[in-house]
Amino acid sequence: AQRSSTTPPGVLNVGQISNSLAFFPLFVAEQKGYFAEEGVKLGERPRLGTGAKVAAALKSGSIDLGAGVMTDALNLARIDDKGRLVANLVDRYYVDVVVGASFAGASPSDPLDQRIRALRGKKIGITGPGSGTEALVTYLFAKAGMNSATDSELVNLGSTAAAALGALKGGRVDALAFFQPIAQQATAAGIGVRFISPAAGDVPGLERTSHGVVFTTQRIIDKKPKEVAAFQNALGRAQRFIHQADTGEIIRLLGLYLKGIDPKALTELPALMRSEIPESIGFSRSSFDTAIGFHRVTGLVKHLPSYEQIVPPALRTNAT
Amino acid sequence: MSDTVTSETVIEVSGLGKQFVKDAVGIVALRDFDLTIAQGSFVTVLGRSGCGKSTMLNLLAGLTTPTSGTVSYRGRPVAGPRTEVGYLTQSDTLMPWRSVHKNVELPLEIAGVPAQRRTEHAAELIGKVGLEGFERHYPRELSGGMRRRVSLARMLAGDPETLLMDEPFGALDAQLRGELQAELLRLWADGGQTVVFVTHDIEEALLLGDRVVVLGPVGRIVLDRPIDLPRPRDADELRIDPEFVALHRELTAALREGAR
Amino acid sequence: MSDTVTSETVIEVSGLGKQFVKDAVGIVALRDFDLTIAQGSFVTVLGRSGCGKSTMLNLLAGLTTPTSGTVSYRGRPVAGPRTEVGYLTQSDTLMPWRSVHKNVELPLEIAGVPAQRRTEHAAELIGKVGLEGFERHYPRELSGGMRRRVSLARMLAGDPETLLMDEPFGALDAQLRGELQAELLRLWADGGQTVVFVTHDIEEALLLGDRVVVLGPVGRIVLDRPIDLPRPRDADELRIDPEFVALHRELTAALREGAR
Amino acid sequence: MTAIQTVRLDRSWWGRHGGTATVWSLRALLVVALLVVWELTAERWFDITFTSKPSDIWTRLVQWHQDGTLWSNTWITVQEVVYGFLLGAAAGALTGFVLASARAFYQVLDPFIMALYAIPKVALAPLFIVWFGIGMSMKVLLAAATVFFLVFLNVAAGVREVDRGLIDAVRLMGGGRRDILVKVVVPSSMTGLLTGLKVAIPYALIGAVIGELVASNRGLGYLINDAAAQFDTAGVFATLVVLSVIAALLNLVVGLLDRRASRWKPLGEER
Amino acid sequence: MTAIQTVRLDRSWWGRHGGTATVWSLRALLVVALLVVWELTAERWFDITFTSKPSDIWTRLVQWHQDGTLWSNTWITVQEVVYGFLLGAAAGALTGFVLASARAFYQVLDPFIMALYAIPKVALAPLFIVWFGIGMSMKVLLAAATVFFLVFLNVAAGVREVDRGLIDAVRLMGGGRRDILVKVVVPSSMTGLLTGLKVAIPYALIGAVIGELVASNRGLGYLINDAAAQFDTAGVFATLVVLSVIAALLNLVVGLLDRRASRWKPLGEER
Ligand SMILES: Nc1ncnc2c1ncn2[C@@H]1O[C@H](COP(=O)(O)OP(=O)(O)OP(=O)(O)O)[C@@H](O)[C@H]1O
Ligand SMILES: Nc1ncnc2c1ncn2[C@@H]1O[C@H](COP(=O)(O)OP(=O)(O)OP(=O)(O)O)[C@@H](O)[C@H]1O
Ligand SMILES: [Mg+2]
Ligand SMILES: [Mg+2]
Repeated sequence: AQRSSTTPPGVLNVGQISNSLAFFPLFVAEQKGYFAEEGVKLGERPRLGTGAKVAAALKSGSIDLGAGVMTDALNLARIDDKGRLVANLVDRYYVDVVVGASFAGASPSDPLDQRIRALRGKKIGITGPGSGTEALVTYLFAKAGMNSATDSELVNLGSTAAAALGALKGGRVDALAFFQPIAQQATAAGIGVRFISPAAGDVPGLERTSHGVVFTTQRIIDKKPKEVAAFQNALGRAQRFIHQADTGEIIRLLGLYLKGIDPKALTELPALMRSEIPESIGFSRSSFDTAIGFHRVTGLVKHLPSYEQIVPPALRTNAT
Repeated sequence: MSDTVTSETVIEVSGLGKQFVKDAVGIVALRDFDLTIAQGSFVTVLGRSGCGKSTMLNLLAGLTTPTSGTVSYRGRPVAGPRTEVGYLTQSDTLMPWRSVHKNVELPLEIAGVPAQRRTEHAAELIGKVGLEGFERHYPRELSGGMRRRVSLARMLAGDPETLLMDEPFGALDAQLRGELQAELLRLWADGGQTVVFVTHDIEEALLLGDRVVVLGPVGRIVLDRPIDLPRPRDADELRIDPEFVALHRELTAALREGAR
Repeated sequence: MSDTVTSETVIEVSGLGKQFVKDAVGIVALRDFDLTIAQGSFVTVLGRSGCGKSTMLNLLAGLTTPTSGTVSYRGRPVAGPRTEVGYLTQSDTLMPWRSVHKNVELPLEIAGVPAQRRTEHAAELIGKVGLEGFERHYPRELSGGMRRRVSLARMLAGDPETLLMDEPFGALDAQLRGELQAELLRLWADGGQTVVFVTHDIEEALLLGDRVVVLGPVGRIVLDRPIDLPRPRDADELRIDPEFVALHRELTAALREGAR
Repeated sequence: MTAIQTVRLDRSWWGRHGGTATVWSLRALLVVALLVVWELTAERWFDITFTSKPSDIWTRLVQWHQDGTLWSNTWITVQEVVYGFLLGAAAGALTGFVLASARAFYQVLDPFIMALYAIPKVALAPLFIVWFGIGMSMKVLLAAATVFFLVFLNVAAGVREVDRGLIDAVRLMGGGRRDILVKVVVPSSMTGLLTGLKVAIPYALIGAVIGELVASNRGLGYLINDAAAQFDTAGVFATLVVLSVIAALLNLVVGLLDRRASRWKPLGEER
Repeated sequence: MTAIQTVRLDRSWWGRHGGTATVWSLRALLVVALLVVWELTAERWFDITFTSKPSDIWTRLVQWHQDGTLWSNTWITVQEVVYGFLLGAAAGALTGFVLASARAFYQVLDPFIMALYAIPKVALAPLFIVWFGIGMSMKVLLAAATVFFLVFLNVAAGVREVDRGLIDAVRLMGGGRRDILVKVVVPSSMTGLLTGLKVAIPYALIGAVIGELVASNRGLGYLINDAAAQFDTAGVFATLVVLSVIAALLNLVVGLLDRRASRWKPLGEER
């Protein structure tokens, strides 16, 4: 049952995991009409929830491109040696650790090691097993010489913020490892505060890492080269736009993107976006290697591919 | 009928009417029906199929509410079924999931009789209706007549002082019917119960009743007369008794008239 | 009985036995039963309640399979119900969700009769059993006797050449019973049907049958004799006919013997 | 013979519709009471960030109504639900009638059916995507799959209860398997079918919504997910309100079917 | 009088258990056939990354058995399922018997019950977490909530069908509401109850698993989630196999109850 793309020429279906901040560039490109200008139409835009389902959709030909985290791309490459990266959306590890407002162990201003040790023996909410949120906890604990499996209790809360915040507020978990903007949402609702944020440079060695990516298979790239190129150009323009446009415009677009989010949570986001979203869609070898290293340490994916294998030549940038 | 309710009147019915609603018209099953039944009497009721006999018994038993008129039992209006009244309905209402024994025990269970006494009493009644050996059978494993007898035993288990019976012996063979008729009469003679007995068999009506009521359409009373044949009455002898033959003619004529 | 199956034999039963299984023992309902029924005969069957009459009819109709022995219809073994045989069962099997009219139409529907003819034929039969005006009633809106008559009409609608009837008139008043008996006899005289008629009423058995079979326990044949009272037979006249009285005595005695 | 005696009934509007009117006004009263209590106690008794309150929900509904979000998404879900329900119910009823009539066969298959039924469909989401894609058909099938089992099992139970006597009556009239099915089994197990339908309505909705949670960019499931992801509790509840209304409407339809099919039953007015 | 005539039946083992034995061997045969076909066609007809194959699933089960993963997680889910099922079924049956006997009251409440029933429980996961935490009780309640409605609605439908004549018979014996309930309504609507139980079994499982997907680090739901995240299709299917086995066992229990409760019914052996 290896079906190839079911979309007509000139159209790409892009499946994404969720409406998280990482996929803001896609939204911007759509809003600004960049896709149309570059000559590609976006068809279905399903939210699929997990990497496994993105992979399933890719394999069934329902979607042409998948937008998710690096882990999903690497997993796809593992089961299908034709897996390829298409664009780098976020070059930071955009998962934050948040603790309840009354968390006693340590304060966010303490040294990293102390903050990690304060999580020992606590219940930490994650989105699910094998996810990037679990991986971050594993990574942090390993950094402090602990083992997350034995030194903490990881609880799967699913990937909606409401459930996670509910658990934190109700005292069912002591901390959350969750996608951004969880920290901003928690602060706005008065539920918790940001505790550890790799994206903000809290974690040495994990400052820059390819994390939010668009990926597909070589088959699609071969079948729809023009459309994929146009898609990449449009995304590149969107990412440049995010860096160049004024803050008010970004806030307006974010407001449209994250309908229903607390306005208080919105104000901090433009700066965050600019620091996390790279100006181009390319993958630098260092970011990529950081990601590979991270996956190796956390054991998320067995059999990791090489840079040359999954980053197409056009996307190999040499910026450090 | 009687203007003053004497201490002897058990059931008094006046102006009773019953309509069923169907497709926005009212189907009259009983209209302006009056009847007074004295304590200890044995009233047999005859009438054409569909003339309202079962409807009347349902009302007497308090199972349905009349559209008009009142039923009173010992001077008090009947609002619902009463324990003193036993009613053997025309259709079978045995609990299909209970064995014969358990079915006969049911009224005793409800009355709170202890298990030991219940079992004994039920076994005795099952014997009386000729069903020993079938205690553990379920109703569907019995013949039509056997089911009818179980119903009879169940009604008797409640030990009612007034018995309403809707064609109790219609499905039984001549001999068994005779035996059960005799049993019923013995019970009645001993205990002073009041019996209202619907039947289609003119002979049976004459053999049992000391008063016979013939109903016409919608419960109009065509004939209401005492039967003073001497008791005990023997079916074979009666059949050639001139008084009996005359009564039989009279009732047949009344029934025929009621048909008009 | 007859050694050769003549062209006149409709139903031939030999060595018929039926056991029901209950709690790992077999309940014998019928044992070693033999019977031959000739084309065009009117056989009435009498027997005690529970002696196996309905079981026998079920077997004749092909509704249940015998434990032993065979039933054959016109020389061919009966494996299931046949269209030529109409069976009025003892218990009510009207479809509760169909009106009287629709119920009577059912056999015609199944036979594929066109709607127009169906309606006419059903209306005619409903009239014959005295239920005009009740066409649109559902079975639960009828009295017991009325339901019975609908069943009868339904059976007749199938226009069977052999009729098995299990106490068809037991729930009807004397007059109506007389009318329907007359109707049945007319049908039989005109159409040459074969009738097996179970009843509890000795008088009815004598009034209708040209042969009467009395069954004892587990279907043992206690008496099997032709009735050669002249037809048409009138109930009132018969009752004082000495031959009738003698027959009545004989049957009563047979029934009593069957009880032992 | 017994001539039928009837009287014209001169019942007032109240006499004919009084019962229905009372029931509906009591229901309305109950809705209002619930809403008022919820609104008043929302801040005191509950944690409003997780339970929201009626006025907020109403605001969100109005807002969605104005920007069209509400109707476009509802329309999609309604389509999925209706198709899924019809497909699942038809397949379930058919299979139920046929399988339950072939008793021995059903007995052999029963554990397999139950095993299939017991599999959480969410766990099969990737398979559903591979086989049926991410379009509407996937959601319709997911809804239909859930409805199927509920209707099937209820119908099968109903068929088992059919009165043997009625079947025999049709056999005596020379009716074959088809006649027995059409004239006896189907009408007689109507209660089973209707219970199955009633029980299945919510699962048609839940199936479609789960399908939308699995893969969608439209529909009420998507709205719920989106609102939950933004921590927009009022949005989640607004969607739930819409879902409940759809369920209530479908329930009304099944109720009408029930009333039609039960015309022959006693009203049980007296107790 | 009519003396009962009986004969001893000398039935062989086959005569008594032949039917059951045949059914079970046919079932076993079917399982084997299915597995063989699946195994042989897995690579050719299906995409093995999404459908796995029996030998892989078996390997995974053996592996999980050896490292203890299987039993510890299964035990947790079984507990949740059993508690949830018992709780939901008891509450549903009780409410069904009581509410359906109070007809008018039920009629007023019906749309509210249906509205509650129609809400996808997943959407309420945050509320469940806030109210009941992430422990076992939350999953038990989630399972119970689903079971409740299915049992309730089936029982209510069963109660509606109770023969008026039987109720009247008890009233004539002087029985009150309680007697009617215990002696008539409960035994008579047993089919409804049993259908409800049967239909609800899988939902007890699904409820517990959904609960584990939402908030857990143990149980079969967690295993599914874990396996799915690692693209371990064999693991997902291995868990589904375990779930199906639990469902089949519960189904067997309900089947035994059914057989006990239906002893009085005709066997319908002949057709
Ligand atoms: N539920 C009902 N709805 C409509 N009509 C009814 C209902 N019950 C009874 N009837 C009508 O009431 C009339 C009297 O019925 P009832 O059962 O009292 O007759 P009956 O005298 O007992 O007849 P039978 O001797 O045949 O039992 C009949 O015409 C019948 O059609
Ligand atoms: N399903 C069954 N299971 C067990 N025993 C049965 C079953 N059906 C009938 N019997 C038994 O078979 C015997 C004969 O029953 P049948 O119905 O033939 O009697 P009948 O002669 O028709 O009596 P009646 O005149 O009372 O209708 C009875 O003893 C009955 O208990
Ligand atoms: Mg009557
Ligand atoms: Mg019989």
